[in-house]
Amino acid sequence: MALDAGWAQEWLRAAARAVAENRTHLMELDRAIGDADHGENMDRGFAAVVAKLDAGPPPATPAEVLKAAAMTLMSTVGGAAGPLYGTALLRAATSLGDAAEAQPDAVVAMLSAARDGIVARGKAESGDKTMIDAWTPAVEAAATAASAGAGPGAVLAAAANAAQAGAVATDPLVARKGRASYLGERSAGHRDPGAASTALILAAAAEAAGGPG
Amino acid sequence: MALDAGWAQEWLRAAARAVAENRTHLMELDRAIGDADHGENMDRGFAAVVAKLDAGPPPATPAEVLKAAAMTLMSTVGGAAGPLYGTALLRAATSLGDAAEAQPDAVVAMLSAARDGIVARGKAESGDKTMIDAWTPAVEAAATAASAGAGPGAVLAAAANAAQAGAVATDPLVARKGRASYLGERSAGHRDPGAASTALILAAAAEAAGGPG
Amino acid sequence: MSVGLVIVSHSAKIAEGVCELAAQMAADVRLVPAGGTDAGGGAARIGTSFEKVANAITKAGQGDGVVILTDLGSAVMTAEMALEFLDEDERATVRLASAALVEGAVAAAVQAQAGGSVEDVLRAAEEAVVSI
Amino acid sequence: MSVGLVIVSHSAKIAEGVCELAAQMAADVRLVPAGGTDAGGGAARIGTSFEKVANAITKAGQGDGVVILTDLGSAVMTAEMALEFLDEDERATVRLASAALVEGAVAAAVQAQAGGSVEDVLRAAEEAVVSI
Ligand SMILES: Nc1ncnc2c1ncn2[C@@H]1O[C@H](COP(=O)(O)OP(=O)(O)O)[C@@H](O)[C@H]1O
Ligand SMILES: Nc1ncnc2c1ncn2[C@@H]1O[C@H](COP(=O)(O)OP(=O)(O)O)[C@@H](O)[C@H]1O
Ligand SMILES: [Mg+2]
Ligand SMILES: [Mg+2]
Ligand SMILES: [Mg+2]
Ligand SMILES: [Mg+2]
Repeated sequence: MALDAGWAQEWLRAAARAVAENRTHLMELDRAIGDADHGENMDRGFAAVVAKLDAGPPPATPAEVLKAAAMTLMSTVGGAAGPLYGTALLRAATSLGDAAEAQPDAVVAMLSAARDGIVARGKAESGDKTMIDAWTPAVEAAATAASAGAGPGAVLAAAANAAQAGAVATDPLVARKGRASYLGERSAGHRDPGAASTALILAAAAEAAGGPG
Repeated sequence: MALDAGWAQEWLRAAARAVAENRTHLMELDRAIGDADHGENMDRGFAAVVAKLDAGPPPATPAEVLKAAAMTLMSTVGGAAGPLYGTALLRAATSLGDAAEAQPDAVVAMLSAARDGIVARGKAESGDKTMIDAWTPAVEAAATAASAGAGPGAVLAAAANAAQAGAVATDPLVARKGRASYLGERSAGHRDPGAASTALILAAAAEAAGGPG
Repeated sequence: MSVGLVIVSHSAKIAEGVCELAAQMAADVRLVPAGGTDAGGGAARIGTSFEKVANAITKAGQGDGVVILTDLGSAVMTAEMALEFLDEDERATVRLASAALVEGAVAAAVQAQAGGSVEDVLRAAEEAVVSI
Repeated sequence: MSVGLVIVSHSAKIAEGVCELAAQMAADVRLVPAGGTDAGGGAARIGTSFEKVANAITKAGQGDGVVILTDLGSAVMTAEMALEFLDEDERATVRLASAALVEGAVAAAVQAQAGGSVEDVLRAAEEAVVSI
């Protein structure tokens, strides 16, 4: 499937489904090292995104879709994930520009812009046990896949797999940003909720692309 | 008049009247360099003291009167003056012990204990533009009067006069403690409300003693 | 006129309480709470809201500049996001303080009441000592 | 069991909001607000109350120690006064923090939730950085 406005819509709808299914799981992760609201925050935010998509006219470009989603997440999530994912999707939209569909290199650039937006907003570094620890391996895997000639679906699949591995790899880390940093050493031994939701969202992007192709 | 339990009661009743009459004035002073509530706080507190005196059995010693007043002020004033005057009167009561009436030296010791209690509670030094700048000259004037052989009424009158002069002398000072210290240099040119209320309270003590005698 | 303050907290109660407390010493200063998430009919939940913060900045501003104080880190991110959406002229008059929320707000409000510039008010917030 | 916290503020709203905010990360910690003056029938006024603070210390204590956080200076004086009225055994388990109220309370609550000692919780409050 071409990564056009239809794909972008389907990405966000799939993300909303994944977040809704994992609502309790994300809340449990956040209960261990945060304030237990990440699942609720994300579910509310993505449900609002879907409602916005349902209400609006069909958008012409993927950037339009992502921009609308960004504004909605910022206003509805309520936790740190709101400005972080909001910034990520805004930067992703800017990176896509007015292209009708995204080619592999544009996908890499979009993911990279999203990641850079999160860094700019939250000032976390790799290893701080945040969603960055899912995003950065995802960007790297996407770049590797694209330069090996993979198609856009395969680039997204590579990103999604790396994000999931990155999320798992946050388990032993000690948090240095966000609420979990209040726990110091006691944050080790738990998965970062934002890294886990990043893996879900990128898996949704790959799913919406219909798998490698 | 002997400085007995009856005097102590009359002191607090006279203080309540003076505070009520000067309620607006004290509020204006606090509006200029604080939060405008000193008159209201003191009026509420001393009205509660009078209600307590009216309700209770006649106390046997001045210390009993002052202790009850201290507890009432602490619970009802609501501002900094609550713990400060509360501590002052508690320490004054402790200094008087179970004496049925206070002789000139005991009056000096009582005032000095009250002043020391305020210093212990608020950690202000002379010149910080607080009620200490009324209390310290009052203690010194009382000591001078007592060692010159003055009677208890005259000792209190000397203290009251010095407290009033001390309050006036806070006008040019820059506040270094309490809310007025937020204003920095702009606190100069205004009288400290707590120093002004101290002058009223010590004048009431002298008035209750029936003047020099 | 004076610099306005925006008080961003995860809790609507904290934001309102801070404004009431600071108002005692700053009767003429615009103190605008932006606490909790959008109510959406019900009571505001714990969290921060981009829209509440953006609206509060506009309300506090009125041309004299605004200093924003925040509580926890995600409130800072929401506030920074809101700043990015201001037009350049308005953005130039707004500062985000790195300050203790309650203590900084009282000090900042006193400074604003005295007619301080946006930089003066920012400094008062950031230098506010704990428990004067 | 865990160390309890008392949140002393001039504003009842601030004290309650801080407890709600801190409770999010410390579900099992006793967080007791002591905000505003005695209501006396009506709404609590801005100020602090010796009785509210003294009662809150008892309620938060339950034998595991208590850390008190305060906002402005007169809240500190009210809290110190309340400490003086505790009996010696109870007094030995209570600490008064010199900390930023909101930020310190969240950090202290997290430390208490983790089972920290009264000294650990005090340190967490006092070291709390502004806006993690
Ligand atoms: N400064 C930051 N930089 C990057 N990610 C962050 C930062 N702060 C928090 N996060 C991410 O946000 C997630 C928590 O989101 P959420 O629960 O919605 O926010 P909150 O902590 O405000 O309740 C964390 O698991 C982490 O991945
Ligand atoms: N640390 C302190 N030491 C001595 N006196 C103080 C101190 N802080 C405040 N005061 C006195 O308290 C007075 C203000 O009382 P009040 O208005 O009741 O309290 P608040 O500032 O809490 O509203 C000041 O004018 C000053 O005299
Ligand atoms: Mg959370
Ligand atoms: Mg949250
Ligand atoms: Mg006052
Ligand atoms: Mg007051």
